[in-house]
This record gives sequence, C-alpha cells and structure tokens, in this order.
Amino acid sequence: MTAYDVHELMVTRVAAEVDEDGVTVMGSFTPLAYASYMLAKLTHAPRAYLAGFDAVGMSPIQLSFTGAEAAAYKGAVCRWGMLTEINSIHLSNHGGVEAVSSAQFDGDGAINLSTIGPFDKPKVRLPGGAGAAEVIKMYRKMIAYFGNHSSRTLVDKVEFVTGTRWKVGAESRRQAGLQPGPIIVVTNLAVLVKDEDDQPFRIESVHPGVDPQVVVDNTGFALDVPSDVPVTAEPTAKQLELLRTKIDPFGTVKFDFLSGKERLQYLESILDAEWKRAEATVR
Amino acid sequence: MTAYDVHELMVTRVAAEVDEDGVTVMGSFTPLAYASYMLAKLTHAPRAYLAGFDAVGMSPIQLSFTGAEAAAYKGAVCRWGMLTEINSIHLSNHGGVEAVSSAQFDGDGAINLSTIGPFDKPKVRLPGGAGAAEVIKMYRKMIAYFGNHSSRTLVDKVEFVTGTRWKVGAESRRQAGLQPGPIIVVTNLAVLVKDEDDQPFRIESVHPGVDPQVVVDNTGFALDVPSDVPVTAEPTAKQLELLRTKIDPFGTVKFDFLSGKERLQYLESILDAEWKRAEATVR
Amino acid sequence: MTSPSADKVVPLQALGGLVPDGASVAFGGGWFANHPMAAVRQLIRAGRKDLHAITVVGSVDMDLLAAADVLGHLSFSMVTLEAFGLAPNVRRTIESGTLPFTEYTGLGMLIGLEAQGRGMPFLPYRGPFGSDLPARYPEIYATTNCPFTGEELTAVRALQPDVAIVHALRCDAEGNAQWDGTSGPDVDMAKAAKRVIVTCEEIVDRPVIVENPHMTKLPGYYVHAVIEAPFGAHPTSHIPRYAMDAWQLMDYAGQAGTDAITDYVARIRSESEDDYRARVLTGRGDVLAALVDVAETLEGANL
Amino acid sequence: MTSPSADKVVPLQALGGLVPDGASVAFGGGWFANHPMAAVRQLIRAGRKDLHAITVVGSVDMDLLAAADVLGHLSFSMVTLEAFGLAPNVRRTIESGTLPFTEYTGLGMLIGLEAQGRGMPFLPYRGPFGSDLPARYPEIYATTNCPFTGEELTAVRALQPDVAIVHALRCDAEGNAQWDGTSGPDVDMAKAAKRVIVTCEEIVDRPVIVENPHMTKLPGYYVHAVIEAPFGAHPTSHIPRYAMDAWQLMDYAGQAGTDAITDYVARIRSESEDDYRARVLTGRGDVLAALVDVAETLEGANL
Repeated sequence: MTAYDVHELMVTRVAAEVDEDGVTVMGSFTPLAYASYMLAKLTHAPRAYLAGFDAVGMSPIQLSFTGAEAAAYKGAVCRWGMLTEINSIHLSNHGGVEAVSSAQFDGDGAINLSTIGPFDKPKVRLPGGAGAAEVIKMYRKMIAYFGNHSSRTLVDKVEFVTGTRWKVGAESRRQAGLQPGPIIVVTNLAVLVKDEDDQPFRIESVHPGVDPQVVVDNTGFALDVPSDVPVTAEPTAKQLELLRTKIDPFGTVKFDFLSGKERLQYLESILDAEWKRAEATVR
Repeated sequence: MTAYDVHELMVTRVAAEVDEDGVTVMGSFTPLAYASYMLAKLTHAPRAYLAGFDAVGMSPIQLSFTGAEAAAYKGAVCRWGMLTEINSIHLSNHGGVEAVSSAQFDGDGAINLSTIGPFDKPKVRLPGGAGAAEVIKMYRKMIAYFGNHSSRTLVDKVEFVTGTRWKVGAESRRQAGLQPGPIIVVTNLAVLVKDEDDQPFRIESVHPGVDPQVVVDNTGFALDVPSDVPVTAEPTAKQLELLRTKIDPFGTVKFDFLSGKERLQYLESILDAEWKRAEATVR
Repeated sequence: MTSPSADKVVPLQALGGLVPDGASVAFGGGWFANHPMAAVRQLIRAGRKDLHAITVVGSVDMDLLAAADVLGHLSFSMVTLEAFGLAPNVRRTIESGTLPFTEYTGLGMLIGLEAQGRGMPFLPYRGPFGSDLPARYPEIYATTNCPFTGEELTAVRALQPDVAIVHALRCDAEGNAQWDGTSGPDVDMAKAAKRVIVTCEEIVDRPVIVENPHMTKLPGYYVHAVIEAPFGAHPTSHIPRYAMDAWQLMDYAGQAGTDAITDYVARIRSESEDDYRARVLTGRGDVLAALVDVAETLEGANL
Repeated sequence: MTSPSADKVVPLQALGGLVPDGASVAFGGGWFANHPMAAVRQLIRAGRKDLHAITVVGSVDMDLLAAADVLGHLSFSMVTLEAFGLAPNVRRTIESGTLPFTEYTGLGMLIGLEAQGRGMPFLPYRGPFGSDLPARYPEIYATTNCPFTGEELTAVRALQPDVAIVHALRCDAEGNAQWDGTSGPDVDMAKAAKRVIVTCEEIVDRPVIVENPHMTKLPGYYVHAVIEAPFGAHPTSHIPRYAMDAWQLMDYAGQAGTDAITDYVARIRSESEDDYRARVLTGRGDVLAALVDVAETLEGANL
C-alpha cells in the first residue's frame, strides 16, 4: 500500500461515483471535484461526458490554477454558454454527478452558501450558490464534500437554505420528474449516504483508522450508524500515480486542505511552479 | 425611361420599404422578396440586416434557384438555427420588414395559407403558414405581395385565418407590445396601405396606366380611394440595371408571374442556365 | 437520460430496425435544404408504416413518405415543393381524408420542441393571436398569464417525438454532430426526442470535431445512432457540400401527382442507397457540388 | 429595436459617457474568466456612482467596483475570489449594510435574462424548490402552473439591464462579436439589455468575422458601441489569448481587505488603461499567454 493523504482518498471515493451516464457540468476550477472526474475518466469511466467552463465534451486535463480553463477547451468537442448548458443539461435531466461544497450542510441535504447571521445584515456574507440552488436537486447523484468534517459545517439545520436536494427517495424523486439517486457526503473522516426522504444519513464507511463515534461527534445532524461500519476503500497505487504524476502534479487538490499562512505559502509555491513552466517556453 | 415589367416595379416598390432598422428573416428562397432586399442593400440600405436560411447578417447575393442558399452563407457573419432566430429576432421585436404572399388575404390583414374548403376535409390543402402565423404580427412592417391582383386572392374574409397582423394602428400595436408599423400590399396593379384598425385599406398608388376603379373591382374587400390617386414610382434605369445584371441575371423573379406550361418551360430554361454555369467549372 | 458512451455507428440498413411502426418521428431540415432523405428512402425500403411524421417546413421528404404510404399522421407547419408546386401526395392524402394531420404554427412547433428539450411541460410566448389554428388544438395551445404583469400569453405544450432523424455534415462515433450550413430545426428536434439518429455526409475521428468545436451544434450525449450517408440529403441540399438537385426535384414533381409515382416509389424500394446514388448522381454529383462553388455574393454593400 | 448600421467603434475613454450614474449594468464573464475589467477600471476612472451591477458569478470585477464605491446595488448569484477567499469589499459593504443587494439563484438570473431577450415578461422552469431565496423576492420569483399538466413551476421575471458590458475576442465595426473560449452569460446579458457595449481584444474587418461565422455568438444588431481593449479581461482570463493573472489577483486579494485598497483604487483612477497595461503587463504578458499554450490535456481517454 502506497502512503497517501486523506485528500487523495477523498478524490478516489468521489471518482468512484463518476460513471458514463449523463453529463456533468463542473463550472469553475474546484480542484477536488476536477481531480475526481479526471481520475474517473482515466480509469473506469473514459467516456464520462464533462463540461468545464464553457467547454463541452472535454478530454481529461492536467490540473493547475492558471491552466485548467485553457486545458478544458483544448480537447473539447463543443462550446456553449451558461444558458445553453442550463437548458440542455441541468433542466433536461441529463445531469449525472454534481459535486458541491458549502459553508453549511444539513441532514436534509440543504446547503447554505448565502449567509451566517441575518440575511439582510449578515455576520458573514457568503459567496452565494451560483446554480447550486437549482442544480443539486436536478442531478442524478449529489455529492457534497468537506475537507474538515465538523459540526460547524455539518449542522442540524442550515441557517439559510440556499438550495436543497428537495426530494431524496427514489420514488419521490421520480414523482417530481427527477432522476432517482442518492446524496453522498465525502469528508476527511467518512462517507455518509442518504437515499430516503424520511431516513437520516447513514455512515456508509469510515476512512481507515477513524472511529465511527468520532464521525457522530463531529456531525451536527443525526446519523444512522450500522453495527458494522465498513472501511472506505483506499486509493490504489495506480490511482495515486495517476493523480500525482498526470492529473495533479502541481498539487492543487491539497491546497483546500490547508489553512492560514501555510495555505497562502502553498498557493504561492504552486503558482511559482506554474509561472516557471510557462516562462521557460518564451524566455 | 427604360422599359420594364411589372414584377420589376413591384421589386422596387417593396425595396423602398426596406430600411436599416431591425433585422429581417427571409427564410426560404422567394425570388421577389429576395430581389427587393438585395436591391435595397445595393442602393439605399446597405446595412439592412438580413437572415436567409440560417445565414445571419448576409451580404447581398445573386439570385438563383439552386445557388441562393449557398450564396447566403458565403458573406454572412453568423449561423443560427430556426429557434434561435425566432427567439432573437421575431419574438424580441427586432423584426424589420416581413414580406409574405398567401393564397388568400383580406381587409383585416389576415392570410390564409391553410385551406380552401373545410379545414378537416379541404378542397385544396394549402402548404401551411410556417412561421407567418406569429411573425406577420411581430414585424415592424408587414408587406403582402401578389403577382395577380384578383378578388379571388384579395378577399373580403379569408376562409381560414392562418395568421393575421392582429393589431394595426400604431397605438394599439404599442399597447400590445408590438412595434408600430403599417400593412402594405404590393400587387401587379397597385399599392394598398392600412395603418388603422378601424379604417379600410386605402389605395396608396396605382401603377402607371392602371385605373383605380380596376383596382377596386379586383379587390374583394373595401378600399378607401382618395380623390387623387398617385402613380407608383417607376423603377429607375440604375435599379433595373442592378436587377437585371447583378441581382437576378437568371430572371428568377419573373417565374412567379407566369402560369401553366409557359411557367414550367421558363423554369427549365433558368435551371439549364444554372446547370451550365456550374458544369463549366468542372468539365 | 442518454448514455454518451460507446461507438454508435450503424449502417443505413439498420435504420428500419431503429424506428418502429407507429412511432412519432421528427424529420430535420427545412425548405429544400438538408432533409434526411437517405433515411426517408430507407424507411420506405424497410416498409415502415403508420409513422407520425413531424416537420417544420417539409418538402419532398414528406411528400415521398405520403406517396409510399408510410405515414399514419402528419404534424407540420408547412409542406411545399416551392417552385415545383404544392406537395401532391400530401395534398391527395389529406384532401381524401386518409391522412390525419395536425397543422401547427411554425413558432408553436419549434417552441413546443424547445419546451421538451429543456425539461418543461410547456413554454409561453407571444403566440399567433388572431389565428384560427390554436382553437382547433386545445391540447397543444392554451392561454396563460404572466404572474407578474398579468399579460395574456400563448402556452404551447411540450412536443416529444419518439425519434428524431437529422442529417449533419459530419459526426464522430460518439455522436458529436456538426453543421456548417442550414441546420434549421435539427438541433431542437434532437434535444426533444426520446431517441436521436444522426445521418451525416461523413463520419470523422474525434480530433476533426475538436478542431472545429463551434460547429458542434449537437453533442454526442443526445445521440443514439450515427449513420454515414453521403449525399444523404439529396435531392435537397446540404451546404457546403452540394446544392439542391432541382432537376431531380422537377422530375419528382412531374410524377408525384400522377400514376407514375407508383413506379417511382417501387424503384426506391427495390434499390439500395448505393444503387440510388449510382443511378441519380453518376456524372452529376460534381456539378451539384459546383453549384455551391459558383453561387455569388454581390459587391457594393457592407463596405 | 436597435440599428444594425454604422460604425460603432469608440475609444475606451468614451465608456463613462455611455453609462449614466444609477444605471443597471450587467457585467459579463464568470469565475476568473473574461470579466470586462478594462471597462470596470474605466467606470471607476469616470467616477460613476450608484450603478446597479448585475453578475452571475462575479469575482474581482465586483469587488473592485465595491472598493471604489461605484455600486448602489448588487444583484448576483455568486461573488467569490475562489482560491483567494471571499470578496472582501463586497463582504464589507454588504455586512455593514451600505450596499443593498439581491441574491439570485444562478439559473433564475440567467433565465430572467433569457426571458427579456426573447420578448417574454417571464419564463417558467423547474426552479429552486426548497430554497429560502424565492420567498425573499416575490417580485422576481413566483409560482405558475402548466396549463396542460397542472405541474407547479417556478416563474422568474424578465430581467432587463439598462446596459450590458461584455468582453469578446474580436468584433467588427458593425458589432458582430466573437468568442472562442469562455463566454459565460455574455450573450444572454447582451440580448436582454437596452444597450450593449462590447469591449474586445481586437477590432477586425468584417471578412475576418465572415471566415469564422460559427464563432459569432452576438450579431451586430444588438450592439451599440465597440471598444478595443487588449488584455481587457485582465487580471481575469481571456481564452485563448491569456490565462488569469493569479499573481495580480493574489496581490489584489492581499490588499482588498485592508486600508491599502484605498491606494490601489487611487492608482487605477489616476492612470490610463495604457498606463495600466504598461505597469502590470510589461515583461509578463507573454507569460500569461504562454500559460494558455502549456496547459495540457491528458492522453488515455476518449480514445
């Protein structure tokens, strides 16, 4: 077993959900989600149909902060704008897997990307949800990922519902004209799943070395804890090699797992490497 | 004064309505309408914005039965499909001048392109209106043209309303969210205009040598006949030269003014000329 | 939801098996441009029956289907042979009462297709006010009001064909389809349909598609089958490859309203598409292509 | 209705005169891609006040406008500096209550723009059911029902900006505008607005546009003014010309939440756009372009 970091396990776990049914719009460069899709595309789901930025039908790309957008266009078969993507993918039930993160997330599958504190006079004005308010309900699978599993993020009820899965169970989703599919939460500690409206999330697996009780203690909503909790599959050597040498050689995914001063320095070092590679071609 | 045929006068009269405001979708190749727009574009309205087939922002083209479509794309700045044209031109009040012909036309500005006889069991099943049902009300100016001014075509009431101008007067059009503009009928005898809901068409002008009473006698709806009816402006020598040598050297416009066996022979002769020109480049 | 995966290429001969009798089928193209005529001929050869054809502006495609007794219903906003007259077999079958039909307004049909393609049961628009058509079809046209302004609008119901058949310039095995000239209603028919069949002038490798990404009007995730059919729109046009074959159309129009149409259809049935091309295009295909090349724009404007 | 005619080219310096104080202005681009930043800087230089900015996914554009006190209202579905954090000046002005705002759902804003662009007072869609946002804005979000199926849908009101400012790759004097990479919401903002200003990397002659007709996302009849602004999206990206300038963005983010922002804004105000380019791009512009060239796709899929 090759040694790995937890963000690498999260990437492989999210990648495992990516299949070749439907289309996924990734939008802006979010390293963990991008890495997961690229890993899937290079392994078990080569024909996963992806759109990044306005590049539709992308080839897999190498991740970088300054190059991901340009790379997305290089192997793509089509160009659309946001509105065409909305109408041709999201709202027409062609959406496959939607991966989001948020400031708060609760046991109903609701996300808060709007506000901490009163909406009109917020303590923290969050960035807003972009299309998440509508999209997380439309896609077949919703994946929420969090690098820091904490009851401050995984809360009992979000302070403000920016968007929500709305219908969760297969039958209630079908009745609402939505594709049936689960909510899957992937964190640095565990994987949680919810696939019925009136049942809580259950712990699907804990990562190696994590006690299920630690997961419960750090989750603000009720969890169904099976008597025998499986352990999350670890990344394979092949997956790690693909991630480290092909998909994310600059290490963009790790960035979101750092904080404070370390975070800024890490970003500077990645950007320095990206600059030098480009500069070498013109100097 | 150069001698001219009446179809040439009709082209110049329709062309006089074409200006540089708004956009005109011409759709399939209808020689008289196409000729009028090209003449306008080569004379007083060089920046008239035209779409033919799915070519948007066309350059002026030479007319031919087999080459008009190809020519439309050659100088055009943009490609759209039918739906984008509908939403971006027709329904968003960007439509400038709409020229139509129909099997029946009446004094309310209604057209029948659907049926002669009962709708479900027609005596003559007509081709249908395509987008005319919606479009003739949306454009700033509606022009209806008829090569054979007859009370069989210009009827009191159409048997079936495929589409209609709906609102005619400037104020009622504005109130309905439509661009104000008249209905102008251009025939082989005269020009008729209607610009109020509750007023009949009036004879705007008769073509040289036509008695206004002949127009009235051959029109199935009531007409307002001014005491002094002007004569339609005749084509200038420059207009005729442009039409005959540049815009329509094969004579496609005249085709619609022929009938019976003469019509078929004329079409064959045009197509023969078109074929020979193309064949000469590959043999 | 469709699968974007796998090689979708099938031969034209497989088309009949992809379109069951009784299916509703939207046919692409418009006017004398880019109708999927190879597919039309193949459906005739396959002996398909009772198809509910959907066309925005049909021409020889619809008339030939009517002549070959393939149709059980026709939904259209226009069908015409333009300079060659009304469509004789569509006229005959409708006037005799043997072909049930639905006459749409043109924008209504396209917006109905759009509605389905974007997951809506209807869409509102400023409709054909004053037309006699909406009242005939209350299941298609209704009235709705803007919840903000109160404005009365026309609602048109979503239109979902079982199958859409469209003809593209080129397509790869994944179904990514490109057009350069007239695409007409093709993309919106495809987005609305349960299954999409693309015929194309040429099947190409993915890199050819990637080199011209702005020409990809229909991404592969919509497409279920890809069929290579050179001159597949003939005798209608496919710009920039070839112009309409006005001579074959004139020949068709001359026979379509007479007893000769029986032999015309029998010949289509008896020959393969290769035979058809050899018969009508030998010594002529290059001229049909040259008609595109010699078409002229005029100088003196847009300076 | 707009006039498609005439030469619409004006210098960047004329921009301030085209956007009155208090106007609602939709700004194109999304994420760190293709925001009309030269126009943003010019509005600051022109001393514009009380603009109602409309953005789908804003970033440094909105934060800089907030820092320079140009905004009277902000409508957005997201504003973020992504890896560089939340947008400090947007946060500060909203949290202090000095910047009135409207938080749209992303699809709601785009469909509201679409509605206006296609002449509709509203459009229905399967909306953000369960979200707390619609109830806060009953003048924007309402409930409507399908007149055929009865299905309950979300209606979003048409959104008409006074002005849209978008940044294109190239444009001719008639306003025919082309994009190759990210166009985001640009075309739909332009179709919805009363007046449209296109800044572009390069003004070209019409034949260049005609050679690449599939790249013309916005035809000239929509456009009122064309402004050449090379590196006009900097420090955001304009693919395929240059990548985002992450270093300038990091510099901005470092100052934006501190008192240093006052000097940052003052410097923008005091220099011309030529000065700006000379200051931040000398010896760097070619590397920003090279970042596009070296970006890599990975082999091994889509084979």
